[in-house]
Amino acid sequence: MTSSCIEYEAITKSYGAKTILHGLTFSIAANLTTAIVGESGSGKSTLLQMANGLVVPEKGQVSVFSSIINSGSVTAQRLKIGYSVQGAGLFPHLSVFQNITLMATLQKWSDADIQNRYQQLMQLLELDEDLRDRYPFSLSGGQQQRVSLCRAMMLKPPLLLLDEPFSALDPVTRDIIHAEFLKLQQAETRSMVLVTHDMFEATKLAQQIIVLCDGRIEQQGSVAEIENNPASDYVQALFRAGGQGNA
Amino acid sequence: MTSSCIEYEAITKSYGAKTILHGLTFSIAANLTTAIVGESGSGKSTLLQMANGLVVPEKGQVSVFSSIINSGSVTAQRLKIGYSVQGAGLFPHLSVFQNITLMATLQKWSDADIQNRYQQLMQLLELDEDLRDRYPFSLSGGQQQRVSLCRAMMLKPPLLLLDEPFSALDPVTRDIIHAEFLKLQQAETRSMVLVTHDMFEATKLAQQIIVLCDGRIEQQGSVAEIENNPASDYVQALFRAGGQGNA
Amino acid sequence: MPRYITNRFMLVFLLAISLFAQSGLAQQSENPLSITVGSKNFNENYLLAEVLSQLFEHAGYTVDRNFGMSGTLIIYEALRTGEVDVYVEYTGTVAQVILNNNDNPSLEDLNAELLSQGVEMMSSIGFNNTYALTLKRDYANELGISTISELAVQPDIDMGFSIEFLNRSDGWPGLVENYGFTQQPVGMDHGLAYQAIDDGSIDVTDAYSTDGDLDRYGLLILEDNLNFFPRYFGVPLIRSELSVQARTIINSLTGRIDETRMRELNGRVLLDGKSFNEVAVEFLAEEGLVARVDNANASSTGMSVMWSNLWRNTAVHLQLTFIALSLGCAVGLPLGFAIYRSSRLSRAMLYIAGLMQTIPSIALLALFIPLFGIGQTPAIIALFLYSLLPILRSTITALLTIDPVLKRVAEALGMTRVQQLRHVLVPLALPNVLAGVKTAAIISIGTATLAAFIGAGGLGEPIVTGLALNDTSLILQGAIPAACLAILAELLFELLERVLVKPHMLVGQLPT
Amino acid sequence: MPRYITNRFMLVFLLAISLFAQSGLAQQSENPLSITVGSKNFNENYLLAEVLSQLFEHAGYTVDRNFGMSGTLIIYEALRTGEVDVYVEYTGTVAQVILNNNDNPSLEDLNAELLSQGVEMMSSIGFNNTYALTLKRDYANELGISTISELAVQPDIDMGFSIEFLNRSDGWPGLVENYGFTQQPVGMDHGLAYQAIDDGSIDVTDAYSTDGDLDRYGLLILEDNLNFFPRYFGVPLIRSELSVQARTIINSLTGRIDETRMRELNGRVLLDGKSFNEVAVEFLAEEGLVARVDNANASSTGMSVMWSNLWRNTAVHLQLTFIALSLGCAVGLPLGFAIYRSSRLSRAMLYIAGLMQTIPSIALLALFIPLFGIGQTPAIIALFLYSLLPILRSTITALLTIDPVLKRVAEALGMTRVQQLRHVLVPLALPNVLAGVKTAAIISIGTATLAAFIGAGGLGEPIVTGLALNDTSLILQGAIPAACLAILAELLFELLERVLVKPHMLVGQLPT
Ligand SMILES: Nc1ncnc2c1ncn2[C@@H]1O[C@H](COP(=O)(O)OP(=O)(O)OP(=O)(O)O)[C@@H](O)[C@H]1O
Ligand SMILES: Nc1ncnc2c1ncn2[C@@H]1O[C@H](COP(=O)(O)OP(=O)(O)OP(=O)(O)O)[C@@H](O)[C@H]1O
Ligand SMILES: [Mg+2]
Ligand SMILES: [Mg+2]
Repeated sequence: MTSSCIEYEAITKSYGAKTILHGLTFSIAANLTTAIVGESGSGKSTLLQMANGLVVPEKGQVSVFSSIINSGSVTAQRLKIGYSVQGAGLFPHLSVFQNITLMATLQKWSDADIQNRYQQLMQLLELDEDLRDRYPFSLSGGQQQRVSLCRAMMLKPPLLLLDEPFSALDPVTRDIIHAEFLKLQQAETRSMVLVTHDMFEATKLAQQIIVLCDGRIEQQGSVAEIENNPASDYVQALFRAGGQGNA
Repeated sequence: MTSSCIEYEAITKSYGAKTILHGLTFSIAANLTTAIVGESGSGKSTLLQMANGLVVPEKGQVSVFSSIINSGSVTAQRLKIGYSVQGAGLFPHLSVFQNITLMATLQKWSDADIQNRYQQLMQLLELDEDLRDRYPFSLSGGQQQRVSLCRAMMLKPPLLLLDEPFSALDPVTRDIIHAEFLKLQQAETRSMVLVTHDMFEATKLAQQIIVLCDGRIEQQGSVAEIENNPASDYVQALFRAGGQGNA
Repeated sequence: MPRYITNRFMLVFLLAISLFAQSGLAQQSENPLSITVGSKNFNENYLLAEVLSQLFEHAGYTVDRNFGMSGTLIIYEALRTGEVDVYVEYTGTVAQVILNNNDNPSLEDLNAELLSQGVEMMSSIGFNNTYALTLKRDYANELGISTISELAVQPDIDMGFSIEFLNRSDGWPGLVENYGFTQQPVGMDHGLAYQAIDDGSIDVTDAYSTDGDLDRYGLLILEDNLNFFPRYFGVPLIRSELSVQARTIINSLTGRIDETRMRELNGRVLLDGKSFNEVAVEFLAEEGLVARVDNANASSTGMSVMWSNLWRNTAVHLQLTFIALSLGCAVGLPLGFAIYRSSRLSRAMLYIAGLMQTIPSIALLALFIPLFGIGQTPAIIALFLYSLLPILRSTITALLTIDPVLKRVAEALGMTRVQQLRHVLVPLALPNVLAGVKTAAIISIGTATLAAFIGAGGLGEPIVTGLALNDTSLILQGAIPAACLAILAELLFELLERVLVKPHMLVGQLPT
Repeated sequence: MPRYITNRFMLVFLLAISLFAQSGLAQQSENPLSITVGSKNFNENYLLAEVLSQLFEHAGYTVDRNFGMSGTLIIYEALRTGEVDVYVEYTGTVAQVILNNNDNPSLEDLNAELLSQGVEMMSSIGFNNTYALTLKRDYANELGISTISELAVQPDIDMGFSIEFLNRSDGWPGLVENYGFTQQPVGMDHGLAYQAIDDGSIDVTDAYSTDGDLDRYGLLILEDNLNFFPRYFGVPLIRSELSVQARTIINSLTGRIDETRMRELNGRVLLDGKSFNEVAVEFLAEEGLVARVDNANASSTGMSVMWSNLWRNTAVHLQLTFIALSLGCAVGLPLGFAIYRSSRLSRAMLYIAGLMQTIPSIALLALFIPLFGIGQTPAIIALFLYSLLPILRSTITALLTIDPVLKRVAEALGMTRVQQLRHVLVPLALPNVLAGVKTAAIISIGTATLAAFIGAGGLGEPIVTGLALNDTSLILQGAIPAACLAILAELLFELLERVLVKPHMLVGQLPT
């Protein structure tokens, strides 16, 4: 197997009496795209946020690129981990351009580099030139989501954590972006974790799939493995639901 | 044709120099579900918000149930229009129960009625009993979205405006809720406008579809009409995209 | 759980208040061998009254301490009408203030006049508490001077006097006339003058000759070699029907305390922070008037008058600020809610509130007299006006910064304006609104001292009196309760916030 | 566009400031026939000086107006050293304050003494400006009294006197001695006493006999039938080398203004709001001393001293508040940012800041003298401490109420703590933080008057002096610029907010 970029070791998390994650141990392969799918409220976002230290596991530990995530060094590590939060989370006081390029400016990128990367991302995500100086409140839902994605990718991080990044996009735009993403993935090799509810998207963009159910891993494997040998009824239902299964 | 519940007459809207909606005239059939689909940023949310007066058209006027939406009477009209905003928009200081039932309390519903309706909605949307006293910050994305939907439906409004209400739901849950929704639609006849990016969802829940592109109506008609006679390449692309077309 | 905590807090709080209230009620008692001792409201007089009281107690009397009366006329009236049996007065004051029908009365005339009012003057306790000029002992030695005449010819002396001293004819003008001073003094607050002299900013200032502060700062009193300053000897005034036994007890103090001793005794209170009771016990033991015994059980009643004053002032202060703040909220909050949507109206209102904030309080009070007379009403209205700015501004800003998406949703749900306010805008703005109200509350407590200017009482009364008399203990009797009220207000607002604002709405440390 | 507006605002603002600054620079000029007229800093003296000045101007003199000097010693020193050629003094003051080597000098001795200092006293202008007892004319008629003796035997009279009058031996104590008063007066601020009398709260108060306020309130001065009050006749003091021509001009005022006339002239300034210049022109015309002509061109220079005082005081005031507020921000903002995450630390700090808010300013200043001496430093530090609470509290609350999702995102992006603050927390908290800073600024401007207590100057100087002299015009010379500063501060902060906060972050009316 390939080397891993994130290792979850015996991760447990609960809120009050309710346990959300039950001692999960698994790893995410490096240089591949892994899709995490599963029920709403099953802990997908929580798992993602443990990889960049926003959520601290109750028991167990998470390592990214072989170093353990802990509060001491996490700020530096985060620069290598792009993250787009579920629901955009843009800074309301910053323009689209400022939202996307803030971290690059803070990292003292040259103006030219910043402009180039910004242009590249805006094109990649099918965003209009004239959004540049607009503020988040004036963007449509899908535009906000894409700007958030640009922000996550700005620093060309070797690891991308994307929490339902395309959920607010229409199918046509989504298709175009999927194609671009696949191209990009070949150009800039990187690891990517993608939380999604679109099984078609999962199978198209990802090489590995993790199915989460009720705070446990239902199945983990390559796309083909999972599509061909669903480990449980739930996994099968997932692929059948939403019409895709009709194919 | 059936009677209409919303009438848009020569609606124009622009921000600065950019025109978002170009003089649209169309109506939404009463007692049916109409899906609005189309490109991200094409003006779907804007159209929806004109129906409850959150956005005022620059030219033209909108009537709901034959009365014109204007600032004078709009508060009373809104009680008959359920609205779930794109991205949930829950009140952070209120619990799940309070968020959902606030308006019913203000309308002086009896406690029993409130409890019944609340239970019914929570079941309908597959939400756990134990969310009742939790606050929005502690909900997952999909949970928040469903609570917002409950809030919109609480008063049993004759018209529902839903802006991408299921986008953060996993396919299995979504399937279950779709089925429940169809059942409910037969029990409580009501008009519903559904903005969605899931073409399968559109064809399954709606009887009428409106395709929006670049601030103009690309095509409007019954599901069968549109699926069978797409008026343009764009409409065709919509149905092809995202894997559904592969069917 | 939070409700439980809240209730417990409330309980403890109410208990504390009721205890405090009870401690203010002085217990009265009747007894055949009983006497009422009065005092004026400054340290020295408190102390002497306590000494007298203890002497009586050791002789088996039940003593009713009626301490801290403000103003010569009030305490003298109390003596004349029998509400007080004895207190310590000053000879200059007896002649000038009390017996006003005689220009420069002989001692005999004076006594006759007093007797006609049922009052007698006993022999002097010994000290003369009058004006004095004072400077650092070291500096006096350096200059080699010990009298005022010698000071008058020193060219390079910086003098700072209290405004009163500068203006009284028995103060600076008289000194200039009698001693021929040519230096030009600066006017400054008396309390500050001691600090200034200690600091070297000035060299000489005026003082009372028995001031306990003198020793603290190592100050020398210059001899009034031309006998310019009038004499204020301390003498007990008694009701003439007092028994021989009582007179004998009082006379045991005759000539016992000279200026140095009085200064030193005052200093024990002022500097060593001892209670009047303690110092009185020490003094009586030192003088051999009473064996130093049963210290403990005599202690608490001595202060009861001070406590009841303190409690009354605090209650008035609390009432003033509470009413003013309530008014401030009752006007500021609705006004803020009504106008925050219009930036023009908001600005206009904030300008007006800001202007009122800059009107000097005396001028504001002056404006109010024709409208509201004197007393608590104008004080409350002034405090109310001063509280408007912080409340109004924080309300407006807090409402403006609420997430517009939530404002929009509230509208979309079909809430009326009032419902939007009540259920969405107010709760979301509350933390920042409360911040303004809290600031207004603390500022009100701090500035409610101005009520004393216009006869409304409150903790400003001891503070203003204390500043006038340079009596630190009096100042503290106002300042410490004010500080306690401030803490109490903070605690109450914390409680309120805990009840009204969910903890997750105030996120310091991010939850993980 | 907003930047353009900003720049224009700035331009207008700077222009206004520089104009204001220039108007403060009095133009000096030299001339063979020239004279310098001085005045003390209260209305009557200003007015008489202006009358003298205009008389001289009409005789062809170039007049240098050196008005508004504070304190007898200062202006007399200016006369002695030739910086002033003439000013109007009061006889009582000449004897008491200026010439201090003689107990009750004869006029001859007095003149000889003055001459030895190069000064001469001219004949009296006519009026005697001394203490007086006053009550409503109607009420006096009702009681049928017109002398102090008749007042002394009225039993039901409520009297309120200024604290100074109550304590001066030529005030209440002397009255009691001489007239045998038995009533018990209350002490109150002199300015407030007029209002109180008008209002009916009191019946009698003390006044100066030429006070312009007397006519306003319809007050009658009771005849001092025992001649108790000392005499303070207005007399010009001149340098003895003044020419005969100049003396003749000055003497044209001899005996021309009695108390009634003086009161009426003072009233024109005080009540009718006329300028000293206008009233002087009117007076000279009425007396036939000068034809009423060329009014306009004499006007502006007369006020130049007042303007320069006003400008200096405003500048000092601005400096005090600006430095104090900057310190408040420099400490309060970082402190707030540092501690907001810990609710325990936040509370502790807010308690401390709240306590400081309740310390009476005089007491706070007293604490500072050993540390910082007197002058501007302690005033600034006190203002700084008073500004801490609003700044600190609004900072902490504003930071706590920021949307936690955004805080989380800022962390997730890999920002350091400082970067989070700079780019996310500060901008999002800014509107509510600014609300606190604005409130602190306005309060600072209002309370900076306390600087006058400790010799630091500022607009408190005319206010405090005005309150002491009951000179409304002086009070206004402090209060109006303070109000202007408050408006200016609001405008500046609005500018700042416009530059720092995007308009969409402050949503009043929802955009549609
Ligand atoms: N205040 C504004 N200023 C400028 N443009 C605006 C403003 N508000 C909305 N827009 C633009 O209007 C267009 C329509 O927005 P709308 O939210 O209706 O799109 P939508 O069809 O709902 O898109 P999505 O599917 O992404 O939610 C978008 O291009 C958006 O950028
Ligand atoms: N502070 C909290 N207190 C209690 N429960 C919490 C809290 N935060 C999260 N949870 C619960 O943890 C579970 C996992 O949340 P998470 O956001 O990881 O779900 P998810 O898989 O991302 O769901 P979705 O697909 O709806 O976004 C949810 O059931 C949520 O209700
Ligand atoms: Mg999630
Ligand atoms: Mg939308």
